[in-house]
Amino acid sequence: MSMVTPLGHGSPRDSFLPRCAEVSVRVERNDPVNEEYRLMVLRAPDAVLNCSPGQFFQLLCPVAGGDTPFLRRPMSIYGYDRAAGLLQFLYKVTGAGTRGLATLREGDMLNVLGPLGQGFSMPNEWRRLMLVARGVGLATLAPLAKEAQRLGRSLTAICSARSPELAMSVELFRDCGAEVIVVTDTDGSSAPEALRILIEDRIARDGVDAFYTCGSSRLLRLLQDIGARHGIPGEIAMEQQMACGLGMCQACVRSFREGDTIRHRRVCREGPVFPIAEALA
Amino acid sequence: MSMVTPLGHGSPRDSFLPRCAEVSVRVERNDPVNEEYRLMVLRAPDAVLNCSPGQFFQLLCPVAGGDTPFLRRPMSIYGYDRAAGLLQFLYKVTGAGTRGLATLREGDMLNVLGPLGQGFSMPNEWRRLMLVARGVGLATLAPLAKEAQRLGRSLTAICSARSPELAMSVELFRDCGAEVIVVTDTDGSSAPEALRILIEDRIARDGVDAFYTCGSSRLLRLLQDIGARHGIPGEIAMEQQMACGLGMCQACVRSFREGDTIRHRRVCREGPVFPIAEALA
Amino acid sequence: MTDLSTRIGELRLANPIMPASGTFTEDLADVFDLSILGAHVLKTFTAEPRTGNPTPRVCDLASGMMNSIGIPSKGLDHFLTRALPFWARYDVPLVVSISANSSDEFARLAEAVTVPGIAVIEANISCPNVEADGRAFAVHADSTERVVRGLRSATDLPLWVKLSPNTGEPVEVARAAESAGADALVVANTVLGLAIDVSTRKPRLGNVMGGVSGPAIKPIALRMAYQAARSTSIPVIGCGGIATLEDMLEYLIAGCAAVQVGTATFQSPTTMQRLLAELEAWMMANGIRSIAEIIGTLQEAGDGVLSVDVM
Amino acid sequence: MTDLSTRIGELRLANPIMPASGTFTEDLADVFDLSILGAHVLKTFTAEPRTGNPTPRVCDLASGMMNSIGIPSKGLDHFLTRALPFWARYDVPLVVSISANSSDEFARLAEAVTVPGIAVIEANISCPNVEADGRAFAVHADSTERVVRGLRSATDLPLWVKLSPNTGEPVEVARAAESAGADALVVANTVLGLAIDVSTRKPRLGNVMGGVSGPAIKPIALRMAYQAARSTSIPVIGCGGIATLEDMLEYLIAGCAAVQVGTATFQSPTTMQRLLAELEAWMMANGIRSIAEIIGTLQEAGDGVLSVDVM
Ligand SMILES: Cc1cc2nc3c(=O)[nH]c(=O)nc-3n(C[C@H](O)[C@H](O)[C@H](O)COP(=O)(O)OP(=O)(O)OC[C@H]3O[C@@H](n4cnc5c(N)ncnc54)[C@H](O)[C@@H]3O)c2cc1C
Ligand SMILES: Cc1cc2nc3c(=O)[nH]c(=O)nc-3n(C[C@H](O)[C@H](O)[C@H](O)COP(=O)(O)OP(=O)(O)OC[C@H]3O[C@@H](n4cnc5c(N)ncnc54)[C@H](O)[C@@H]3O)c2cc1C
Ligand SMILES: Cc1cc2nc3c(=O)[nH]c(=O)nc-3n(C[C@H](O)[C@H](O)[C@H](O)COP(=O)(O)O)c2cc1C
Ligand SMILES: Cc1cc2nc3c(=O)[nH]c(=O)nc-3n(C[C@H](O)[C@H](O)[C@H](O)COP(=O)(O)O)c2cc1C
Ligand code: FES
Ligand code: FES
Repeated sequence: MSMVTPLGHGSPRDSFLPRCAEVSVRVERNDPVNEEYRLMVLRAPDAVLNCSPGQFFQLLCPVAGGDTPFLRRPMSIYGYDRAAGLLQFLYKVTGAGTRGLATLREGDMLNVLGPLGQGFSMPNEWRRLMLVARGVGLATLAPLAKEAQRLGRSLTAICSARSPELAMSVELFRDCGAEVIVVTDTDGSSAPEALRILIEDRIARDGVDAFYTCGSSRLLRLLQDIGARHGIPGEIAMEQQMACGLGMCQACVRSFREGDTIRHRRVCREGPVFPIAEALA
Repeated sequence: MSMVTPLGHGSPRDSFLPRCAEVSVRVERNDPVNEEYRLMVLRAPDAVLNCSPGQFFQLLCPVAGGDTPFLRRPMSIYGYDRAAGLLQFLYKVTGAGTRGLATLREGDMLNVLGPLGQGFSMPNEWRRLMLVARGVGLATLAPLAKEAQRLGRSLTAICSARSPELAMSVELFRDCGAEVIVVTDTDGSSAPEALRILIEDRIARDGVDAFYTCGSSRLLRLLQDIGARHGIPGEIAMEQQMACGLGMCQACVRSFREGDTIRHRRVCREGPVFPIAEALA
Repeated sequence: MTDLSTRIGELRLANPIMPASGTFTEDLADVFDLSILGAHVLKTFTAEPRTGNPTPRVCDLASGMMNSIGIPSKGLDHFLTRALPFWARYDVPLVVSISANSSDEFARLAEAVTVPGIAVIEANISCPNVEADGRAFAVHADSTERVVRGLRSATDLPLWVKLSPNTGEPVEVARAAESAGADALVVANTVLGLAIDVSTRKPRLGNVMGGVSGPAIKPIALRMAYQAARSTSIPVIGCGGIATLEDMLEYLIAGCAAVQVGTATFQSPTTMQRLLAELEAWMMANGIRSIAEIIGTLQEAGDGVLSVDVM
Repeated sequence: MTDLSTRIGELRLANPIMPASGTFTEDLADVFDLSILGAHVLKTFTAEPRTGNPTPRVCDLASGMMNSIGIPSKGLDHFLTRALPFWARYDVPLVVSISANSSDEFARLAEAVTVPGIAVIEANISCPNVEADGRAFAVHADSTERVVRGLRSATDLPLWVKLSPNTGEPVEVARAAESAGADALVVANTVLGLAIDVSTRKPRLGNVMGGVSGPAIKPIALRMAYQAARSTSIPVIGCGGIATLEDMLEYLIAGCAAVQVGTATFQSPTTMQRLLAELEAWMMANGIRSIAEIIGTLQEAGDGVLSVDVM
């Protein structure tokens, strides 16, 4: 049931060292970045900072104001800095858990478990990278842009949003040396057909070695199709309801194409990053 | 099943006007008064300030730090001031509920339900009053001392405590013009036999028309005995586990002597104040 | 116009909100006007006087409470001469809850309370405290069938049968009550539990075991109400852990025609008053004109993500 | 010297703390050293591969969670050739949990797993998701008796039988399992529940109903563990809502010889490690030298305040 891709996915058991930890960490900042999203900065110990882009944490959201979140909530790592001892999450306030998170103030403590899951891979032959994402997906891909810069890869980031002012992480991508293209619903440039033209154009002009994306089935289907046509591989970070986040409960399974068969894989363990070609939308 | 005493007890249903309310009130103060007790001052609306001494409130204690108190907690009214719009409780931190109360700070809100139950009576012929209590019982009797002063009765307050510095509300009783006698475990003066001598001595010297006490079965038995000997009536405020506090659930029943039979009465509704002679220790 | 009324068989209630037996007395009139309720459901009583269980009778749980009140009862005479006249002042259907130790006693008591002023008899065949180890009529289909048949022949008042979650055959029990002549089912009573004070090593309740109620049991009682609604064609009145508008809507969507509110009233005595206002506001905000547009509207499950026919 | 060991029949465990089936895999080794546990209890598996239930498979509750994972299983062969060798590296008794749709299948599977490396067979006769409407062998005494008898004749390994709280006859079921040859009882599995998303009017779980676990069910499972311990003479292993030292002590005091921890591990994967340290510290602080001084030491109920023989 394991699958082999350049880095990480479904690695045999013995490659898993005890490498995640449950720790209570101090909130340094927890501020709105726009109407819907907040950025949380935590002072974290080294034990949980051996992260790679695409991994996530399980946050034990506080009980607050009538909300009683019970299970932990999964959140992609938005940023990590081992030297500075900092860990960042960018999140959207949607329900009981994230409402609880939003009540935290500087100095409060938050219990986090991580880092979890398999992150993105970036094999040597992937030199020209293209990232296409929307909404919270841009949070998940942010540390990937830093990694691309560190490894000297070229990166084009297509950031999709309802309107230009809601496009997130644009500055962060630019700071990582990426070329940023903002597409929006307002001017129709985020529509699949418009995106297809944009991407095909880039492939023709500069070449693309690999795609990275997140969540949305619409984007997944588009990239699967373009990838198949041009033989371009890629990876997607997926979401699913979770209980344990560690691989024990099998709550988070999704279906994947594996040759001729379809198999279930755990988003928390084999993922959350999977080959675009194998994911089922 | 109803019983008739000068004021209040077991009054027929029609004398109950809609008179208690559930309100969210602002915490003005919530400070330790000694190692074990805290004084909470609340800014309360007129709707809940038509109180009488001996009545209580049901407090919806906040969920805090892993404690999840579910049922409300009963607390005697320590003080009320309709003109100033203030309500006070004096409480001992013992378990989940009171630990939650202790976390409240100025400006926080607390949901309270009250005033509840039947308070103390003070018929005209009760001129020379004697109050005997210990620990938190002194909190319950505090507003009674004010009432005695208002009605021009003479009051002797015997305050029992482990040691002199733990005797509570002594100043408050003095301010109400009461003669205060502190008896303690340290010097043996709080022992039943010592108390008996003290009380008998007062009866002989100045006369006592009525006793008031709280909680402790040891004090109850002593006062029942002295009261029977000398024909002195009196009242006791009792405690019992509660759920509703309004008379609906029958959680809070205790047994009472009623002529030749023994009957159950609800501490929250027929009480918490009962005739000393009828209470079963 | 928002119509909050709901029908339970022949009976039309002004709204679907009523108290649960044992959590409601005239004392609540101290807090709000009881005439706003859909029905008045009284504490279970027995023909003969009873004292109930030793104290402590209640304890706190993480998300609810447990009680072993038992059924202290002042008996039939007291009920007819003292309690009944009080409730006559309200123009709200009066539901009396009765209990007994045998089918015959049950039937005799039902007959005795078939008197003017009573709109419905609710048979509490499920109280887990009374019988040994929490067993009750409502545990098995056959004992349910027998007791309900006896009740049915003893009264022509509408007969609501209150079921217990402490059964392994909830569907069979619901069907047995229906076929024996129940006009509606009340689902459910408390779940049998135990809590221990580890410092004293004593049970937290005087009666050792007791009935769990409140939010902790909501998913359990809701499941059972759904099973009953789906497997019978008589109205189901949902009960168990209802404290919020969402809780109430879950029961209605699952198929209940009305709800009973118990423990929540202890935490907040104004709960039913608030729920009524919130229900009306929610219906108006969502353009829903009648309760019938909510009852039994559960949609198909699934998020369509997982194909389960593969490995 | 504090002795944390406990005996389950012939088997001595180093301590009374073990995971609950379905909430534990080798993945937990990422967090702490699994060799500290009293036993390793694996996820239930079936002889044939199965996929489990549609998503969503879990949801949050006020004080716990609900799951309808089902029993996705890679089958017997995968278990024997892939899973078993992994666990051999630990010197901790291995408990395999099995399930099947009939008594015969159950017995055949028990026979097939009677192999070196396996210390105990835990028969999950109680999983509420698999059978229609949550019914399972463990609902009735007769079906329990039949399936356990078959299992008993198929294996000479110690046989633990895991019971369900979704029964109206917990005592009869426990006795039936004992008389049919169970060496110990695991009490209990999840409680069948339902939760609805009122905005979409859909069930929160893909399988509609699911099993409630966590603190919400603790009083229910504890009650049942107490009933089982008191009515049989085989060891009972308590399970349901254990998250704190006090929770664990309640089960031991009620008569359990060991405990299983499930849902709490999801909230905090270090729970079992912490409980072990806390238990030892508590025993030392209270001068308790062995677990036997805790097991089954429930005291008489009552606060002596209320005389119940009067009105
Ligand atoms: C691997 C992974 C990474 C994620 N990264 C981010 C991120 O960086 N920023 C961000 O804002 N969100 C992210 N999400 C989504 C985030 O987990 C949910 O928004 C959050 O759990 C919602 O919880 P809630 O209680 O506020 O909302 P509710 O809707 O009340 O949640 C109810 C339940 O559904 C679950 N749930 C709801 N939405 C999702 C979802 N999209 N995926 C999985 N479970 C969900 C919750 O965990 C909870 O158990 C990620 C999800 C996954 C699986
Ligand atoms: C009418 C009345 C008036 C009271 N007035 C005061 C007061 O003025 N100041 C004060 O400090 N205490 C007073 N008490 C006692 C107070 O209610 C308890 O100390 C408090 O409920 C303890 O709650 P907890 O969660 O902190 O403790 P826990 O011990 O954890 O409580 C567990 C449960 O037991 C109940 N309980 C515990 N002790 C008592 C008790 N003595 N009486 C009734 N129920 C109890 C709690 O309400 C709760 O449901 C009064 C009690 C009654 C009945
Ligand atoms: C203190 C108390 C007393 C109860 N007494 C009765 C009773 O006499 N008869 C009855 O049918 N149910 C009784 N019940 C059960 C409730 O009517 C209701 O079925 C149960 O509490 C679940 O609803 P809830 O979670 O809203 O409380 C009682 C419940 C409580 C908490
Ligand atoms: C996600 C999940 C999966 C479970 N799978 C199984 C299982 O496969 N076999 C089984 O016997 N019990 C299973 N259970 C039940 C647990 O073993 C345990 O009996 C129950 O959850 C109560 O304990 P808890 O409250 O500590 O979780 C499962 C529980 C959960 C939450
Ligand atoms: S969340 Fe438990 S296996 Fe993935
Ligand atoms: S606490 Fe409910 S009747 Fe007294």
